[in-house]
Amino acid sequence: MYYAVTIATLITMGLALIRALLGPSVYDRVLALNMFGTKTVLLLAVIAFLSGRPDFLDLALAYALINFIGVLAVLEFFRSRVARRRAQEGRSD
Amino acid sequence: MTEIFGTFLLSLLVITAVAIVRTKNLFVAVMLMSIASLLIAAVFFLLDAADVALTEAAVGAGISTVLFLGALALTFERERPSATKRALPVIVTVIAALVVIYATFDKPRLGDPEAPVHRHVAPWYLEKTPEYVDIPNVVTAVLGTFRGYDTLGEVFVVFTAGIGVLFLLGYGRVTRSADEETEINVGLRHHLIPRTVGRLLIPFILLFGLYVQFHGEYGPGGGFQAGAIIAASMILYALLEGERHALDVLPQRLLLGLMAGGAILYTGVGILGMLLGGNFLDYSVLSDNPVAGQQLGIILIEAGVGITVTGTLLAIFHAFAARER
Amino acid sequence: MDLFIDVLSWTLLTLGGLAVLVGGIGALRMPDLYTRMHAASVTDSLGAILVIAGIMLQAGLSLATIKLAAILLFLLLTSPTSSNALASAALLAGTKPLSERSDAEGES
Amino acid sequence: MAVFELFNYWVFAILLMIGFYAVIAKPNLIKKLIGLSLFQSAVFLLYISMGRVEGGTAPIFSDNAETALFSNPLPQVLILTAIVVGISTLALGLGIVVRIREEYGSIEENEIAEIDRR
Repeated sequence: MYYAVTIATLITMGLALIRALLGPSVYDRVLALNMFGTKTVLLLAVIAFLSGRPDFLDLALAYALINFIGVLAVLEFFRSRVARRRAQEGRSD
Repeated sequence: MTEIFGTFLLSLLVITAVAIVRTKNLFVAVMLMSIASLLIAAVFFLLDAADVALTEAAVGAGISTVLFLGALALTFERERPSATKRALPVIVTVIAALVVIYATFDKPRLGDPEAPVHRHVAPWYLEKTPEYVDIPNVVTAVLGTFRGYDTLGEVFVVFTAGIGVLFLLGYGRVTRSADEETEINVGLRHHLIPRTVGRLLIPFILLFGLYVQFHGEYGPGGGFQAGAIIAASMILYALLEGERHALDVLPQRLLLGLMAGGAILYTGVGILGMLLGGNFLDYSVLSDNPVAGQQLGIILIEAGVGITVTGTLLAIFHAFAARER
Repeated sequence: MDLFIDVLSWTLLTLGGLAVLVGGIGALRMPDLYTRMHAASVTDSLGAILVIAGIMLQAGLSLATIKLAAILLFLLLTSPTSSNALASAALLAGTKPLSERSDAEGES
Repeated sequence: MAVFELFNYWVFAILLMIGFYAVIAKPNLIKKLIGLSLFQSAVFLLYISMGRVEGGTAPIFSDNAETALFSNPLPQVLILTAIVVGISTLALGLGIVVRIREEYGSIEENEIAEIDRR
């Protein structure tokens, strides 16, 4: 049964990757990245049990925490880009 | 069955890599790099390398994305279309790829227990770790004591790279530009939901980093991973509250101290061994019981590694973030 | 009793796998960013809850269960937050939801 | 199962060459660094694949692990340190690119060469 979940997760990772490749906007790609990250957490958790070493759940925990930073960094990148553009327009006025 | 999973993940990895090279938008390339890092970490996990997967998790998903985005903010987001000829590079790469693939046919098959790699020192490490060091994680044992001199070299490489970035991007001007708060460097302070959740998570990430640091002898973990995770938590703080507040918590001067301090701690443990009558980086003499001495030595040098990695990664992050375009 | 827990956890795992898959297909097939986000959140929250609850029943009372609970908690905190942040960033940048667009300019 | 016996090594070769292509063929300096990262990942993959032992498990002793067979710890140690060293050197490379952008106003190799020629 772990196999069924693993296969479903892997297929979903493939679908998310297709979404990341297709785009069309950058936001779609960030969405796909976020989805991909959650799927990796699930995959690692399931595989830790599948291989009989549940003490390796630390890895899934690390991803659950670290992924968030990547997405927030992207958001901050967008925000500061808008702010910088606004500051430049203000200077030229 | 796990082989099939690995094959599928590796195929996705190849597709991602092709897309990374083909896209003209560098921002998209960075997003796809992040996906590639997730994929390769899952593959490492399937290949029984839990420690490596944890390192890739700590570094690839968070810090590498943050650094690339920092560099993109200071340069350009799009590649210029170029008129240069593509034929020659393609021919060279295809020929080289075929040569490398041809060479792989001489390799022992994947997972062969009789392969030459497994017959040299590895069985010795696995056999002697319980006797000499008596900690469950053989990777940490090899990293800390059997190959401790090598690890010392790596720590100094990390330290040197950090110094190099500070030389290139400036250490002095950081404080000046961060002094005044502009609309650009306030971070996500006006985004209520990410800020609240992020502030809630920071202590947990820090705690998890410390757990990885001090649980590295018993499970996957150690100084390198913990340093990256702790640095990631402080980077999250900087993203949420802006540069200036993060520098108030950990000023640049302190980060420089951490960078040097960890490396000095590592070397100091080595020299202490010499003073107590052993060789350089021989921890057995640190305590009356040689095994306890080894364990104490590993804890100390892992702490040194963690401190240097945290300091270096944070100093690099601030060097990029504080530079004005 | 063991059989009951086994059956329950297998059911949860199957449903979780199904939710993950459905969300994945939705994220690929939906017409615009916001509807895709809606589909993706099915995998992120419902799928994660079902799968991790299923594994938790298998693990029984151990350190692993506590770690799984922590993973679930962090996933449920972070993934809606990132979705919210992403949606607000997209909206600020001028991506309009499908329902607010006129039919003439609506893309396929 | 003949496909799986060498598949990892083929992926290593392909990934290595994709990274190499980005380094030699793309004029954009950040793209070159991205290619270098891919190249690096390919090498990591090679080492970890070589360290695998069939039916083994990660080299961490535990009560849960039934098998006495463990994968090779040595490649894992080398790659673990190499990942962190890799990110530091990547940062150094990005720092140089940022400085080039400030001096030349461009990060395209051919444009920089042209400015130098003037």
